[in-house]
Amino acid sequence: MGQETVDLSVQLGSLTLAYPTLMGSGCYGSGQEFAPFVDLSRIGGIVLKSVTRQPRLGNPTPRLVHTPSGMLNAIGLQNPGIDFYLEHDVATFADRPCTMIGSVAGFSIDDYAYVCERLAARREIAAVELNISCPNVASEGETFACDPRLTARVVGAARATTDKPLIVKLSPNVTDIAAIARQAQDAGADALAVVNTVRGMAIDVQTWQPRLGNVTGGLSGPAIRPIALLAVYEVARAVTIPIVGQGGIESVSDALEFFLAGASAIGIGTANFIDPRIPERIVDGLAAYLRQRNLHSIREIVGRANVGFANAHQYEGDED
Amino acid sequence: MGQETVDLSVQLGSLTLAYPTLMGSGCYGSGQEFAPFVDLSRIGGIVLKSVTRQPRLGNPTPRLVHTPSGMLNAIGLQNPGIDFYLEHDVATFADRPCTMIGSVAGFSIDDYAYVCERLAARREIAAVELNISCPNVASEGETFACDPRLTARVVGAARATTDKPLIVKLSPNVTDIAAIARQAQDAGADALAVVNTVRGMAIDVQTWQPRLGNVTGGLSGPAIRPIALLAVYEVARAVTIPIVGQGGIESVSDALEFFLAGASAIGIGTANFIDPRIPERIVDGLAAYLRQRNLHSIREIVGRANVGFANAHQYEGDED
Amino acid sequence: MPSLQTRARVHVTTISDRCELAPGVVLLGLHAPDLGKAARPGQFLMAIPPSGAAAAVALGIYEARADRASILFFVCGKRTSELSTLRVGDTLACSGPLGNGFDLSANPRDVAIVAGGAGIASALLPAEALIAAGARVRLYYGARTQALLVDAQRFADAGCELHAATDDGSAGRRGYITELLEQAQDRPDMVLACGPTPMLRAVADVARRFGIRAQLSLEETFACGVGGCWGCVVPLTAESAQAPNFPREDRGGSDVVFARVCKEGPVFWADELRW
Amino acid sequence: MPSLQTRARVHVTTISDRCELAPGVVLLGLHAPDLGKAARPGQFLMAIPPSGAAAAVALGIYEARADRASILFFVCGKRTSELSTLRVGDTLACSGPLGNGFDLSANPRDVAIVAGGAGIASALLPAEALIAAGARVRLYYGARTQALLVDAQRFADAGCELHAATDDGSAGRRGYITELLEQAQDRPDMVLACGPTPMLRAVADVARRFGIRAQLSLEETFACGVGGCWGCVVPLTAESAQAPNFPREDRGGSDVVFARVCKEGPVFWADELRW
Ligand SMILES: Cc1cc2nc3c(=O)[nH]c(=O)nc-3n(C[C@H](O)[C@H](O)[C@H](O)COP(=O)(O)OP(=O)(O)OC[C@H]3O[C@@H](n4cnc5c(N)ncnc54)[C@H](O)[C@@H]3O)c2cc1C
Ligand SMILES: Cc1cc2nc3c(=O)[nH]c(=O)nc-3n(C[C@H](O)[C@H](O)[C@H](O)COP(=O)(O)OP(=O)(O)OC[C@H]3O[C@@H](n4cnc5c(N)ncnc54)[C@H](O)[C@@H]3O)c2cc1C
Ligand SMILES: Cc1cc2nc3c(=O)[nH]c(=O)nc-3n(C[C@H](O)[C@H](O)[C@H](O)COP(=O)(O)O)c2cc1C
Ligand SMILES: Cc1cc2nc3c(=O)[nH]c(=O)nc-3n(C[C@H](O)[C@H](O)[C@H](O)COP(=O)(O)O)c2cc1C
Ligand code: FES
Ligand code: FES
Repeated sequence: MGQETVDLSVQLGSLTLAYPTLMGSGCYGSGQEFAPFVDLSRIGGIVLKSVTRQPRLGNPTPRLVHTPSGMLNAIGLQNPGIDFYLEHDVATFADRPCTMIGSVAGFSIDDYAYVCERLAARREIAAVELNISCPNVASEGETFACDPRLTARVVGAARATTDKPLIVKLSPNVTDIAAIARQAQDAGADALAVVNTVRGMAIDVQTWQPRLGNVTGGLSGPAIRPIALLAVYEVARAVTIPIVGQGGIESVSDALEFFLAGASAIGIGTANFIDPRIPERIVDGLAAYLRQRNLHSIREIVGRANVGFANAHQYEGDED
Repeated sequence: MGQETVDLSVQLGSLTLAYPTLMGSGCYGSGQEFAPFVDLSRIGGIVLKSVTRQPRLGNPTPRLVHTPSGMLNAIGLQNPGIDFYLEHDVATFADRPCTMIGSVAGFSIDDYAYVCERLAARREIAAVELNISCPNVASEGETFACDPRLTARVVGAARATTDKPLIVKLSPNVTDIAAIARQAQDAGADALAVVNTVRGMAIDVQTWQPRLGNVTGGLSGPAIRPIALLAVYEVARAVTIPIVGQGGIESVSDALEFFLAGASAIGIGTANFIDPRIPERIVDGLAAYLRQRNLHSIREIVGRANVGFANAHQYEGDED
Repeated sequence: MPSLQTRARVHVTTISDRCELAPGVVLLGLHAPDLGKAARPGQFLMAIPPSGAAAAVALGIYEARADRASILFFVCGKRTSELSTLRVGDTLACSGPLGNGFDLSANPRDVAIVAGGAGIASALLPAEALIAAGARVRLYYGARTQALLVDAQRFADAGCELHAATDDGSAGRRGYITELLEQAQDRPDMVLACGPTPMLRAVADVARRFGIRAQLSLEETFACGVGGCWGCVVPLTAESAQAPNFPREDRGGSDVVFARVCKEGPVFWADELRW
Repeated sequence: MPSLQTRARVHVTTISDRCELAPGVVLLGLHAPDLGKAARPGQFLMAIPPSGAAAAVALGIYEARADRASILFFVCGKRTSELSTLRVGDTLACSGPLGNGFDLSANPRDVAIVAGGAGIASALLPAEALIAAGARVRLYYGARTQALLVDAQRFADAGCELHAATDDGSAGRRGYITELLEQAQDRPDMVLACGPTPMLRAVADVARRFGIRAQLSLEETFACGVGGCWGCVVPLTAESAQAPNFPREDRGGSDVVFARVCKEGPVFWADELRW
């Protein structure tokens, strides 16, 4: 394998990432938790745990269930609230050797705009992700990403508060994700994160109780990869802004599928719970893959899946 | 374990099943294919492969991809069309020792009504399932189950053609499955099948081509179980008609989760590809479970998941 | 090809012997009272991974004796990895024998069997049957490298003439095995082939040019393996005797029918495929 | 309890020895140059199943010597099944040591360690440390049946007084181990406990009635195991020294804070839990 350097950097609006790998919000703390196990300077960035206007203790326990090739979580946005967060946490992000992206959640349009504005004022934060798709909060949370009009309004309100790159995180729990993606783009999103977790549930057949304190939760991990990949593919055909593809990525091959489907960068969440060395392995593997094919930049493969191939044998009968 | 008999029979409208296990449409042929491996008299019934008005060669190949804890399929409703089917196939169903349920797919409301009427005229067919949720056909197929009004219209039209029990099969690829379930009930469905496959995709990173000839496919198997279980739970709270829960059931414990969530019967599809002995094992396991708990009928556990349990520590802050 | 599936059932077998023929190539002997007796050349079984965590996997029946059958597989994914951890005495459930095997009813006298990679697993039974019937059998055996030409001696012992090719030239000719077949001085009167699709296409091509018929054992991704899901299809001329029961009218400009590799196949006549 | 996580890293270990202590109970010795040195009583590691197919699994560090550590686990699901297939010479990667262990700084002189089932895996290191510091250590060891009272002799050899209970009465007292603790004539001055949650609750109860403090090593479902996901929490009094950095005002009528079992724990003071 040649030692020629390949370019793994990508752009999300005005944000440049040295590597196209973002650690998914809520999965990676603020990075420090994983620092003993991984060289943080070799990941693209960390999307921080979502923060809300008020402190939240989060959901009752249990909050996690392992499922076939995946897991359900219902953390419920446990966080200290924006005031405490700005005072105690954000300053510590300054010395991380990778890009730090804030994540904002809320229960009203005003919430999102308020927290977004306060967070975006801090230089430690390179960009803001709007989590309008958390399935684990009592009512409102996910509703935004499930409704094109609400999506447009909340993104517009957040956009007005900041010039920082704005990533909008979409939900897979919708009939037509492309329509929602278009609204987010039109309302001013610089990039889209596709997707958050898929809603699910598990029941303990001994006690007859739900296995999550919150009853329902969000499914992540390899189980949802085909679902997430299709969402990325459909969104990529509907918008022109870059996409951070995520959902079940745990190997370089998985990552490549997402780039080919149209993602400019990828998110890695649950895979860190399998093995914290995965993000570095993916970066190494992407470089090797590009070198083997004499490609110079990861950007050359984005959206290149060849879906035009026809098959002569398709046969539909005489439909009306 | 006591030898006391337990009652595993269930009702779907006027249809009585001796066992609460239906083999999922498209997964079990007409039963004969599996007869060497399983005692068909010990399964509740077989939902036959969906049939359409005109013959269909189905989708280009490849049609199958294995994914983590699941698989994608895009068969594309290969079938000989209703004329040929009634002439050649249906008579052979008469000697099967279990209930035979027809499945009808289509591309227009008229299609569904026409095929449903022709099929329902045959005594070999005990009930009809309307597959309004196949994700693997070019355009229309799934649209019905993704739109409450179309659902109401197609179910209403099918209902008018027959007095046979009518099961309507719903799609998980929607924002609000409960709303669609209510429409199906109001339009005259006797039972609901929840759910069909989840839309997904896979890409070959060597060739850059989709791994399915149809580009996209339907995800089934244990990977989707938490998604399917939540769909059953939500539908069960929205309707009063019985539900056939399905999606990733491969063990007695999985089956019990679906009964507890509100299913009156279960569908088994992909698990037959893991091990054809699974349907009989589930029936044995259900009987043993009921006996252990001194329960007399499987009907006693339907919908009994206890979701009322509160947790004193939930804490939401001062939201507006 | 005649339906041979009547004796299929789930066999709960015990691993009687295990041999790693090459790195990543495993031969498992199965103690199974009547699996071996029922199996015909070219049939396969669906091996059920004991963890129950994945779909059953299609594997050719390599050897078949009274109470011992065997499978031979290349570890290439999750399920074959799991099967490779099985040890003597462990249990392995298999459904089978399945599918329609090679059609040897024409009583060919001089047969070339072309096998590539894991295809070798479906080559021994037809070779033995043909030799027992007095035919000349040449095995054209291709692999990436010498070490992966597994169990070649076994075929020689059975009475096959051996011709080998490897991608790296470490044994036999360097190049594709079909190039060797093409150069055969005396042409066989029938070709049987099992291996990766590109090899099968090349075999079909050579056979067509030779003017002889070829039977190909296809590999496709399976789900059910028993004809229940229509996932493993391949397009066939509607006139083929193997075409499934399906309306034959030439509608929509199509004269093909999709046949199930697991049920109508896995062996098809090359000249009836429309791939 | 003091943070001990600075020496954590991914250790790529080699299985140095393997022993099936009882059916479904496996002890794996890990050759790992500095894992053992870094480990403190009550810490755990996240073992990465080699197939990469599932989340890492939290396991207590059973033994810790210069270059050998060990894990002891009960096969109860997919991941422990996979770990049980590892053989001497195989590789096992583990992140650790993780979490905050038992707080032995008060220098207790007479300690009861209560262990149930797989909890025994976290009992040996504190027992050894306490005995080395001159304390009297009694092990109250509970299991379903005699065969599952694994490695009890090891604790006796280390100098523990043994008290056992089994559900079926096949060894020691029939019943719960906490009933034995409750009947102790001379009360210990501290209790450490590791095992299933119902047992821990019972221990907390006995300790409260005895008027002594108990440290409980909790079991929760983990995802990250390092404090990154807030999935493994347990409610703690907001006043606890182990409460995470979180606003303390008593809003919404709540005076608890959710602490992470993997990060702030897994060992907590029983009287600071609000479960
Ligand atoms: C009738 C029949 C008989 C057969 N007989 C034999 C036999 O005797 N011996 C034998 O060794 N095999 C045989 N095969 C092939 C065998 O069934 C397949 O190789 C099977 O898929 C192995 O399962 P697996 O889970 O181990 O690998 P899989 O995970 O299914 O992978 C199989 C192949 O697909 C590739 N692959 C997997 N995932 C991906 C991905 N995400 N992207 C790109 N490529 C991927 C792998 O590299 C590998 O080459 C037979 C097949 C058929 C249809
Ligand atoms: C800090 C810490 C230290 C630990 N140390 C040890 C140790 O040293 N030794 C040890 O043996 N264990 C230990 N454990 C427990 C161990 O991590 C868990 O048992 C782990 O879940 C095992 O993983 P698994 O995949 O094998 O089983 P899982 O599949 O996770 O199953 C674990 C348990 O859950 C039950 N379960 C699984 N699925 C279901 C379902 N669908 N419905 C109902 N019940 C289900 C199983 O029966 C089993 O009892 C520790 C846990 C923690 C938090
Ligand atoms: C434990 C856990 C907590 C999460 N918390 C958040 C969160 O706070 N905000 C958010 O936007 N997404 C959250 N997510 C979603 C992930 O960021 C990611 O989008 C999703 O898990 C799919 O990717 P994966 O399969 O790689 O994990 C969480 C996921 C998990 C598993
Ligand atoms: C190969 C395959 C073919 C299918 N064909 C049909 C079909 O023709 N009609 C239909 O209603 N559902 C069809 N389904 C969906 C199944 O009946 C079932 O609803 C779904 O797979 C979820 O259940 P499972 O996870 O148990 O397979 C098909 C599924 C598979 C895997
Ligand atoms: S694999 Fe199901 S029909 Fe062949
Ligand atoms: S398991 Fe992630 S914080 Fe404890």
